Amino acid sequence: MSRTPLDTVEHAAATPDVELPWAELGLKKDEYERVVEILGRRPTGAELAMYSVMWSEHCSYKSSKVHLRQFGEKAPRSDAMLVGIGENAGVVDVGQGYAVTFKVESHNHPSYVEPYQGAATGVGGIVRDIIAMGARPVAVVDPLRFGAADHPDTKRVLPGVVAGIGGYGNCLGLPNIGGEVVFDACYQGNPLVNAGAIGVMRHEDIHLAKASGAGNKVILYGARTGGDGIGGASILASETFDDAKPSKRPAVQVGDPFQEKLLIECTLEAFQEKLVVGIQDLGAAGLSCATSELASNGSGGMRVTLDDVPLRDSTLSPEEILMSESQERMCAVVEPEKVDRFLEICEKWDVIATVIGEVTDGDRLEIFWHGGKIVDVDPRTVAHDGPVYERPYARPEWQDALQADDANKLPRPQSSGELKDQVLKLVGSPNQASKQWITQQYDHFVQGNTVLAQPEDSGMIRVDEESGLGVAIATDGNGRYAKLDPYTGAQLALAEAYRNVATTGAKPLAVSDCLNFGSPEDPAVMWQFAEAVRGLADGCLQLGTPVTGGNVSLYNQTGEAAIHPTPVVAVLGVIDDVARRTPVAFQEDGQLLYLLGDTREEFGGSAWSQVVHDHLGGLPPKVDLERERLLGEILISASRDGMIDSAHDLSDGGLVQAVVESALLGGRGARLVVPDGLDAFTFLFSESAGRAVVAVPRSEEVRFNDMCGARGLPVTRIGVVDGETVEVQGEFSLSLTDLREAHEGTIPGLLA
Amino acid sequence: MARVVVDVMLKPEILDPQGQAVQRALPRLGFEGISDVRQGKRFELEVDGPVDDAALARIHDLAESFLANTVIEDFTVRVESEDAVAEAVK
Amino acid sequence: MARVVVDVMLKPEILDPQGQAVQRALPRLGFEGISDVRQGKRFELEVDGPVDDAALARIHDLAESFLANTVIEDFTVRVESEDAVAEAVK
Amino acid sequence: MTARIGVVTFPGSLDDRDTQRAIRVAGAEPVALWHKDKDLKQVDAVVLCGGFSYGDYLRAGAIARFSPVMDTLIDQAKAGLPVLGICNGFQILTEAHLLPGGMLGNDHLHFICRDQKLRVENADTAWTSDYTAGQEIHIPLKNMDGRYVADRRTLDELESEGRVAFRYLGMNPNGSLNDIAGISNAAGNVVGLMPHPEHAVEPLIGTGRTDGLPFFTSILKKLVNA
Ligand SMILES: Nc1ncnc2c1ncn2[C@@H]1O[C@H](COP(=O)(O)OP(=O)(O)O)[C@@H](O)[C@H]1O
Ligand SMILES: [Mg+2]
Repeated sequence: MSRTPLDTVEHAAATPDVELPWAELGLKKDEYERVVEILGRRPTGAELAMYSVMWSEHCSYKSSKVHLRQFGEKAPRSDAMLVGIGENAGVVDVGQGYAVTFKVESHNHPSYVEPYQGAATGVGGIVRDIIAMGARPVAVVDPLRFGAADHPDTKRVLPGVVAGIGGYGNCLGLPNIGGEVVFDACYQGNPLVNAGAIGVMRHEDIHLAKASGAGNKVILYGARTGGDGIGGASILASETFDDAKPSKRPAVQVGDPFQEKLLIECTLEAFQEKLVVGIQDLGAAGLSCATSELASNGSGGMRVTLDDVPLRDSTLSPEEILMSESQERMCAVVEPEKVDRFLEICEKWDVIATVIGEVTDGDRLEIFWHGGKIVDVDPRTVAHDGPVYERPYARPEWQDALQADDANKLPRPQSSGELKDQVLKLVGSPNQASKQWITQQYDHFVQGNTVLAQPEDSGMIRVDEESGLGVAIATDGNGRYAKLDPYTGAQLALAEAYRNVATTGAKPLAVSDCLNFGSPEDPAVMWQFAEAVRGLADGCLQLGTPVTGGNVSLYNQTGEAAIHPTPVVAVLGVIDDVARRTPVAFQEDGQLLYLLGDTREEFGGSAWSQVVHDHLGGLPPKVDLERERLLGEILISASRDGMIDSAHDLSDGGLVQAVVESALLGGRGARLVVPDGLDAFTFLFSESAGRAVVAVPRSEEVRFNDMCGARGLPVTRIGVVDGETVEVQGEFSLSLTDLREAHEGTIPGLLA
Repeated sequence: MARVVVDVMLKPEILDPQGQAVQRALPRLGFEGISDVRQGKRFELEVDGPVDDAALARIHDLAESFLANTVIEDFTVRVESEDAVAEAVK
Repeated sequence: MARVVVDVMLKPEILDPQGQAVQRALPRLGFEGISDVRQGKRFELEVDGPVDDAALARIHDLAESFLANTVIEDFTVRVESEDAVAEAVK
Repeated sequence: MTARIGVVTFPGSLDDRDTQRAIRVAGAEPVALWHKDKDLKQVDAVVLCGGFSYGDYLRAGAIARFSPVMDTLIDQAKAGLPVLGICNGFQILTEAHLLPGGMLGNDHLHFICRDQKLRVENADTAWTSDYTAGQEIHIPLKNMDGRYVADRRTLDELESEGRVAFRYLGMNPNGSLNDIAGISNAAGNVVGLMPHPEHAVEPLIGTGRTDGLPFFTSILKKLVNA
């Protein structure tokens, strides 16, 4: 879009009839007209670039905003919330003066185009969000979804994504402590690569993205700005893939984790010396986003000289510089007398830093290029006043038929032999199999504070070496459940993540989410989205865990076919002393196994129905959040008071899956007895929510039972830790060797 | 038997952190006068049978679909002359 | 400005799993008739000023002391001809 | 009296804080060293820690090897200063030719993170005297470029002189020749290994074992008794 003469504000005012490529930049006609109305003239090319990226679905949340408001409106009262939705990431008080920030984001489309770099830059982006809050990043998690495990393209996408997440996170020195790997044909052309990060800081170190104080300098630091990923986020995130239009696929960004590691260290050093007034990372929409958000959140205006931006490619136009999504850059607002020290720290870490502008006492964002003013806008109109859509939504007409196709009526195993075969098949199925081949490509140990990592129910990090204070995180989502009922599916995702945190002994505090859906222009998808948000907001209110932030990824769709609605929920918890954490592995022969919660015949969306019948239909398991809360309290008390030595939550795959995992991890088997009132099949495979299995030392049996009884939680003794087999009395016995082969052989067999 | 070489380099507009790291180290090693460094991959394929146009076309396909990701990388295919092979071995 | 290319390959006696992985994938991709694949690195250095013998000697030193680890790798240095540069750009 | 043990931070070092903690846990005093300073602050020993110095671009350890701090370190190591290279530190030591051979990408081409079983082959070095020869230990391993290679002659020399300090047991996680996990120089003051002893010094954390602590107590005893 280089033009002569330079398209300055003045020039734009004088040439109202010049046609701008607003449609190519993804704006709708009425949106363009809004811009003209706001400015009172046509925008300059640079202004158009800014509005178009900032008003994209990805940056403006225009389709989702009206629904997301519920997270604020229904937010439970929580003393833990220090910073809520709207900032780079939410911040939660975890006690002892510590605050924790965490968030999950998607990098789905880029990871399909270039799996390694797409996933790597996804990690890079979320980590910068965490640094921008003032925190030291301490861990990452990676909820992933791929197409069918045996599809040839999965063999291209998955290894690349995993190598990219590892390549970036490992190089940053961030332990990877959790995530998910799910295979389903619905994700074939739309893999989901979500990445989450956690950071820790002292309360007084919280930083916000705002530019205040006239005269303060705006410093851009980190990588030079190049032409990569121009329009990347906006176009990639707002268009469905269409093979007929490959030209629509813009360049993918390449990440430099080494540069980001330097960025972390020099930013933290600057924080430590209290040099920073406001700070913003450069992610989607690059400088357009950083400058407009900093300026609109601050008290004054901002003036930026684009000529001062260090470039990697000297031929870039000002519009391209504003839109560039070059990775590993940050923007800081620094008082004039502290600028020298800030630049010194950057130099110490070999990070390029340049003053590109300053905060003004006006209220405009003004950007200059070669002496001409090419942007003159009210920054709020760019950053916050984007379009808001009330997209039509409607429950799809196929929903009734889907729910009527009851999984509880599927043929069940007729003999003990068949039951046993199905157990082996289940634990060896790609979704239930061990993900070790993947997770061992991630560093779990770096930073020396990892208390729990894969394959524990939640990852746990020690925050304070003296007191043992720690935080835990789990991410969960089940697209099959959500497809059957998006409201319940979202609550089940929340319930599972909550349960996973509590199972390890940590108290759930707050929620982040990543909402992955198809096209919002499809009313059926929009209904799924609306229902899922409503479910999650209601659920968070009931559990007392506020949503602190999150991310929406729409257009995950190939042609007419949308992915399963896939709300991924991350729950953050706190534990006073990590020495009290509860692991999954069986610890000692002879310990008693108890099943907590109620087991019903619930097979809709279950792993069993998928693995044995390739079926998806009926209703997902019922949700009882009061029960989840009670279960959580019991698990936390039992851990604190040393009543249990291991615990594992029950989720997809049911009881047998959980017991097999605990057995294989501990290298000890179990003898199980089917409780009265249940048949073996339901006992083993049902996916009723609100349940966990715990191993209780004999000395604690009475105390533990009394506690459950007193609080009214159903508890059933189901067996004992023992031997080299998993045996279901009167039914079958499977050796740990055979189970291990089935459980651990599948993924390497498919991918190695 | 002939050797075909496929060179794969990041597209010029794409960040090359590896090349940059090398370049930034040069002054420390006492090297001046190198204004840019880019690092890529070199594949040496030993081809059975004649390297005719058909064979080269197939290797071109291979490079395009597998050895390079053309979203971010360019590649070139060339037959390595006997001389070059001899020199490289030296 | 001239371009000097340094190719770095693992010594022949050292296992090259990357090359092997490529080779093993070939039949799956429908490729026959490639008996060996080795993967190495290619450095493109843009040299300011003339690339005379002295300059090449210095780049040779650079390759030997830095770009390659001669305990495990061999290297070659060559000036890329104008043609080759043109071709690569194409 | 205690010993002062330096830990060098290069750009991209990751385990510097952990290594300092391990030194502290063992009872010695950690001293932070910076790659741009030639000054070793008169420490009694140095650990080159894990990480991706300079992003491990070019080759693991290749760029860090040319840091100012390494100029001094190479001289002093040759003069007898005890130096331990862990993972990236080991890679730097081979690039600096303080230890023979070289490090290449894992033969399976993936990063690998696991609790690795090792056998202590040489308990006579500055960093291994608190182990007994033949002892089997578990220490976390995490790397991309862990494959130790050297020519036949070098390998024979290492083996015959007892300079293979640690060997992988159970499984060779990267294709290292002779299952080598760590080696020492002829004098025994310079030791390098791929696994991370600093991640195995506290119960509860990491794998929950403390099999790595003897590295740090070995050197402490040696220095204090010297
Ligand atoms: N992509 C991944 N990255 C990191 N950890 C993972 C990943 N996928 C699965 N895990 C870990 O493997 C374990 C088992 O995963 P999953 O079966 O999904 O757990 P759950 O059913 O308890 O939620 C968990 O510890 C989980 O965090
Ligand atoms: Mg779980």
